[in-house]
Amino acid sequence: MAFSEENLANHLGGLGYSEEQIELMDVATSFCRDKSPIDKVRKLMADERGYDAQVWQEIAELGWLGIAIPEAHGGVGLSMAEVAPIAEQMGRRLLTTPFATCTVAAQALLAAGDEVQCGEWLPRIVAGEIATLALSEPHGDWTLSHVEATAKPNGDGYALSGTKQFVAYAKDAALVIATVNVDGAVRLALIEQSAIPDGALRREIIVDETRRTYELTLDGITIPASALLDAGRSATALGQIELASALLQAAEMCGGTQSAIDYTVEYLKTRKQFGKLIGEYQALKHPITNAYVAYEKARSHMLSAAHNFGQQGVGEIAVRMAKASADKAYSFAADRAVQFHGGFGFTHDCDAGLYRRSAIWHASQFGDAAWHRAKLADLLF
Amino acid sequence: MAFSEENLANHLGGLGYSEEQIELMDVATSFCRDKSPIDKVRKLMADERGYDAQVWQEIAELGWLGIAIPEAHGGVGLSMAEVAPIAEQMGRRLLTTPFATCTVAAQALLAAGDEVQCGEWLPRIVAGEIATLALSEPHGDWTLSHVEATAKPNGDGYALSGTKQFVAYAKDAALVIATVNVDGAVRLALIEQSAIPDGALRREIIVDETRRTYELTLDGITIPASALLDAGRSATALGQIELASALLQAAEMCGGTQSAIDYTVEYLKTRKQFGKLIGEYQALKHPITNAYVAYEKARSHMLSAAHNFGQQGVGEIAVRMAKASADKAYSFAADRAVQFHGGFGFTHDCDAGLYRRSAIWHASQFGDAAWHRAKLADLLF
Amino acid sequence: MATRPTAAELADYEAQADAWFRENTPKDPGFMLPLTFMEVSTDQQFEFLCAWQRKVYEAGYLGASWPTEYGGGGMHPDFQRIATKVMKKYDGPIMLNAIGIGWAGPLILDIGSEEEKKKYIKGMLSAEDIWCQGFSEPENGSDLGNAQLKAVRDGDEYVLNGSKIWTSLGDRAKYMILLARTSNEGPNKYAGLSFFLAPMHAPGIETRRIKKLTGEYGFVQCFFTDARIPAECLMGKEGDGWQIAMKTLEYERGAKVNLAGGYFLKELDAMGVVELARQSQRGGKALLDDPVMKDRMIDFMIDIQALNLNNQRRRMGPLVQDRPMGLALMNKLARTEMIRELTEFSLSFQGTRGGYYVDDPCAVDNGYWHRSYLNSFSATIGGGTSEIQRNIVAEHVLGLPKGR
Amino acid sequence: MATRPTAAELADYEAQADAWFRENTPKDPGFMLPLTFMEVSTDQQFEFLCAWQRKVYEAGYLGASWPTEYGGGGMHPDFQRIATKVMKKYDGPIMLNAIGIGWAGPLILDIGSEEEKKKYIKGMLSAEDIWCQGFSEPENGSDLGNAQLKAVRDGDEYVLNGSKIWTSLGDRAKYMILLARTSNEGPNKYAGLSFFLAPMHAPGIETRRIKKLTGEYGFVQCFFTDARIPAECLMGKEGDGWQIAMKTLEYERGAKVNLAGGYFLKELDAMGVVELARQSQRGGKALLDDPVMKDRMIDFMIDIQALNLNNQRRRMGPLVQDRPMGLALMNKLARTEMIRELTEFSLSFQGTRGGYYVDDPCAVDNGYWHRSYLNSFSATIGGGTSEIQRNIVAEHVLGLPKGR
Repeated sequence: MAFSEENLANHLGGLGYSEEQIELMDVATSFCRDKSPIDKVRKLMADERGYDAQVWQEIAELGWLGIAIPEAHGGVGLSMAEVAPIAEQMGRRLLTTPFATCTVAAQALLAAGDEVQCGEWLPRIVAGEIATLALSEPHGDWTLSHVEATAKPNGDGYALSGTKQFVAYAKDAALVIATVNVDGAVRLALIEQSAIPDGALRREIIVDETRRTYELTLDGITIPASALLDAGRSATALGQIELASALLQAAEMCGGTQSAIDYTVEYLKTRKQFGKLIGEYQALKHPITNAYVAYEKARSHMLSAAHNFGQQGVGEIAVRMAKASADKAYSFAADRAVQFHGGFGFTHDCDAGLYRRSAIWHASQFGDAAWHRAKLADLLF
Repeated sequence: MAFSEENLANHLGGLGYSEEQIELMDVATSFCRDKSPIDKVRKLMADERGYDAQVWQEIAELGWLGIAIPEAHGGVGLSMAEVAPIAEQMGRRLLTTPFATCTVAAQALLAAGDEVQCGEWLPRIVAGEIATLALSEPHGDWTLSHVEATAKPNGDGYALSGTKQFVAYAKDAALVIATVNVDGAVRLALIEQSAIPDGALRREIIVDETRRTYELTLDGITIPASALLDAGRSATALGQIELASALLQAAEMCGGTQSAIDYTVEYLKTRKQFGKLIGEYQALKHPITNAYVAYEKARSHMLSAAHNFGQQGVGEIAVRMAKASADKAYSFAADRAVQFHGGFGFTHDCDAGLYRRSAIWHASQFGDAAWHRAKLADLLF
Repeated sequence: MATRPTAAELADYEAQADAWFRENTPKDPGFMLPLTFMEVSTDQQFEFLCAWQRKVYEAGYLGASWPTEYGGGGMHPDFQRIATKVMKKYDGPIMLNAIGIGWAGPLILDIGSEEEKKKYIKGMLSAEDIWCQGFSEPENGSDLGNAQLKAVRDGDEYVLNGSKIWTSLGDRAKYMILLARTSNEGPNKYAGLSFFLAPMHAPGIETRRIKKLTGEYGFVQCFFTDARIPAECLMGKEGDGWQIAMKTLEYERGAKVNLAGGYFLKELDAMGVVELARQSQRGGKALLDDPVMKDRMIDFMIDIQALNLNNQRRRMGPLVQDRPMGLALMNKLARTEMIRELTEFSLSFQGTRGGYYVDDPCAVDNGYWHRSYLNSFSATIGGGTSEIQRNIVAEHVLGLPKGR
Repeated sequence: MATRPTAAELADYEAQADAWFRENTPKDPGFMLPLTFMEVSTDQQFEFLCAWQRKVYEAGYLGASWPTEYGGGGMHPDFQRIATKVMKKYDGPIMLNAIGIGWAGPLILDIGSEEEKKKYIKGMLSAEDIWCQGFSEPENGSDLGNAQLKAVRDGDEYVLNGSKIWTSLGDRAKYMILLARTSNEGPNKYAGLSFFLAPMHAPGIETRRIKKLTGEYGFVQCFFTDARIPAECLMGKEGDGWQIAMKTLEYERGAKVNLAGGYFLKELDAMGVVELARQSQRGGKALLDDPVMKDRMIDFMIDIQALNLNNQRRRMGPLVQDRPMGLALMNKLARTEMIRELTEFSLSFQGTRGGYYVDDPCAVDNGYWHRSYLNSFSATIGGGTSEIQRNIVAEHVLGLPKGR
């Protein structure tokens, strides 16, 4: 690939937006602000389920769960580009629900499911039934094709074995889509909630207290042969899962970064020390400005990733750049948010900590900045 | 190697000093300050030779050229540890002379020269005759064993061929020690000034205007067989050259960093903008403080590298850490020195530029920070 | 104003401009051409660029949208934008008279008198009258409002005493836009400032060239010693100086679009660093086989692309709702700092050859990268230092309090 | 003071201490022991650490150099240094009563009255009397001189009203060293401050635990509502408070060596990160096969080694001639910022497992690194934020002007 500065922008994907995207952005902005004030966020942190079922129902009713699902399957027939601004506003208000995992699960079905599988599950997802993904394993590797869990033929179906980690909202999920190794090939397997034995799910203690994830022990679970997605499209589906997840993460992270900055700026404008507003001190004023600059860069990348999502070549580059720059921006902004709140920043009551933990969480899932830079190096050099 | 934080200090070499080192440091501090005020430095920048022959004579008379040369060869019989503080003060005052290259050339002779070669040249170096090194080649590689210049048997001697770059003070040198490839093996060759044809030396335009280097065309030069140093000790000698050079560079760089900071601090204490001393602005005050912290770290490493120089294993690690941290500290301090002098910083009259160019020079010779970190990774992991 | 052209009209115009620039853009003249109007060092460069600007103007591709009665083309600004785009496409030399057509011209067209428009506009377009700018002073680099150069009214003249600095083309200019102090009274330091369109050939004005960090020339310092200029050089009224100067700075920041066209600086091709890296070796291997270098390079590419995307996004209202001015106000800071870091990084590819400097025959790209790094400070310092840019973003975008 | 011991005496003592700590240092108690005295969260931890401190004291390895008449061992300080070294060698639990034996004790021995010495010293060594510190207030985190907690003399008592915050062990302490305002008069805000050795069990004093960023406990906020303490709790005179408080902070910074011994915090083993990296995998390969990670790791090792060398150098006069206090004053800044960056970096090794937090059975090292990173802010904020530390170095080492 040959570059000039201008064709970087042209060839790596420019920016654009759809009317629908902007409308959804506007609606999501007020919805998330209204439904997820910070005291509500904190109340839900202590709640076992971790999200408000009522709000979840409203999200379904708004049609948001079907945005990137074709109309034929009951969806809205738009694309991931229109989902991103919603995720951004959710990240901004720390409104965590199964929204992202349901959206990505639907993409996985679209990528590798047959008509029957899609026909059964996509309308249910649109309606608000929860579908989630079981990808991570104890090895901790971000490479989604590194799968040690297995599915072995067993009568008419398959017997599963192995451990999956960080399965989001698994307790409430009607459907878990797990990666399993079938005779050396990675396949996606549909596991219905009814197939999961008691005790197979353990709630995990994770760094981001606004989320719920579970460890899922696959041993003892069997599935029918019809529950495996198309083997020939596994790789495509894994790619789609990785990029859709990273896009939604980048969006959530941009929202979180914005809030971490706004929250800190507000403090700097009101807190006094040594007789001055602390925002007058360049030691605080300039780093938070740098954080803001990083945020706007990350947001441009995220919007570009949304706009170019699914474009051959260009799309993957845009998403990885978005996740890498969102990680950098969020980590820095939230780290400084803690520091600049001084003693209060070191308490659990200070929201800066929520953003910091959220940033750590996002970095830990689907690759951090360094990981995506390494992938970009492979794509670009 | 197994580490704990404490044994890092113990096993990687601690700190210590000799009485002689401190005495030399004190003498060098006042000598360099007195002999190299900044207007003198600038005058010499425009001078063809680039250094003051009178000062060079005094340096020889002080015995500094023989510090790390055994008494048997007319030297003082101390070590590189005692040379480092002198180089530091020279770097601090931008007093550039053939001091470093002569010192390293002597080390090369000691490492691979026989009694005759040492016996002839070392006393002459101690007395102030200039010996220099011809190592770099157009490929630009920092690996000293990457040598494309050749020496081919020719009658009783060898005919040389190839191009050497950055040969310091070659025009004034009685002796040039060049790396050449003899039948696939790298050897060190002694070239006397009389053997260098007219036109074989071209003064180079280099980023640091306080120095003089020359490109040396070897074609047409022949040397007697007795002018080759011991083949069996070539590798040792190259190692010694690299580490001695890097140590002296680290020392010069520490001195330069100190001056870049002092010079900037002085400006921040006296320059007013918007009715305030600019040193009151944390936007300038804090970064220059960070530069100072980096300087002190680099200086500790440099002193440790001097103290541990020549120690098996430990010595090389200490030197590479010293060069890596000196590069980081000097580059940052000098870059900020330019910036913080504002418009004046952008002029050739501002000394900040001298330090910045000096830092670029040092990074370009014998490896920059990243290069030495890569070498350290090989040594430590 | 001229009516908005149709797409077809614009396409025709573009074809015509394309043909002209393809034909007329000069080839390598055999000496180094300045990359910015601040770097004009020799007579040769100066004359070459004057001739080029005049040629572009006479062909109608400069000042195309300025009023015909003052020497412009009277066309809709969209035509000028296209002409400039084509000029860039063919990588033509820069327009030399930046302060004239970029600052003084828009200002005079905006608020100047009829006489001023008649007197100045045409000459600046044709590069007959070169302009320079006299805002900064040696003691007040960042603090323009504190300007101390004195202008005292004496009959039909003002008598000037003081000094201005960082004046590009100051030794070659016919006119200067000048910020001077006509009073020390008034509620604050700004109230005593006035703005002049001053002739540079008045007796008592001397200039001294300033050698830059790079070793080259480009700026001068101007000394005013009882220099007398006609009283009608005053623009507006005494005391209006600060407002007019601030207005002028807005043109620099590109906030106003009433520009004559052309471009005054060639931006560093940031992606050129990738090419440099691609051609570089380290330890006998391609530099881009070194994962550490590759990682940093990718980081820069992400950054470069972010700034490109920012530039697209700032014109897309719905994508900048929260802080509409944010991207515009941070642009200078983000871009100039990135260039500084990137060019510094470029030196590290060169191994020992990083020791060479501009004009050594062995220097990589003739020292382009060294010069670019050292020149990068002109942008992180000039036009408001990065430190001041951070204050601007903090205060005007984030609403943080001004320091006292 | 006791006479300087001979090398042989010290060697004997070391052997004896070594035997004692080898025998008596407790094994893993089956629950998490706090790494610092600021992290005591449960009764179980508290009681365990009280018992351990008492045991060490009774064996003679704490307060060994303090005067016998108040409960110390009366030995030369070199003996105590050896005992502490051995204690560290066996990685024994921390000494809990840090504010007592580290701050209040040295202060009372320095400037306290005979009664105060008799009353307080022994109990703090034996951990019978736990001490806490009341300097910071909610509205004056960094600005101690602005303390507003009021102490009004009323007969034989002072009446206290106000609040203190970041008080480690505040809910368990018997005494507090307290900075309070006895006057609003005086030439400056410092003049109205006084220093008290205040009983914490006085009615009107209440405490509330503060949940930390990590999710754990360790600090309290103390509320004083018409709390009455005897007038003899005043140390020195009214108005001496600021000087006494500053003296106390010197003990914290280790400037005075008249310490009881022991250690109050376990420093993060920075090299442990290397071990973590060594055991980590990425993309199926050892993490340390990734040159980018290796490069950053080496950078940290250089930094860690630099701080170790700094600590050696600061005691070598000839090697710190130019700025003798530089290394001492920058140490906190450099060390705490390095730890923050290093622990943050440590999270990136863990792949998906970086999502786990403390106490999840699958968390790497039981979440030690996550906790360490989040806890690192206690050091970059507490005891003067890094921003304030930079001011201190800038002003006291480089001589830069104080901001206004």
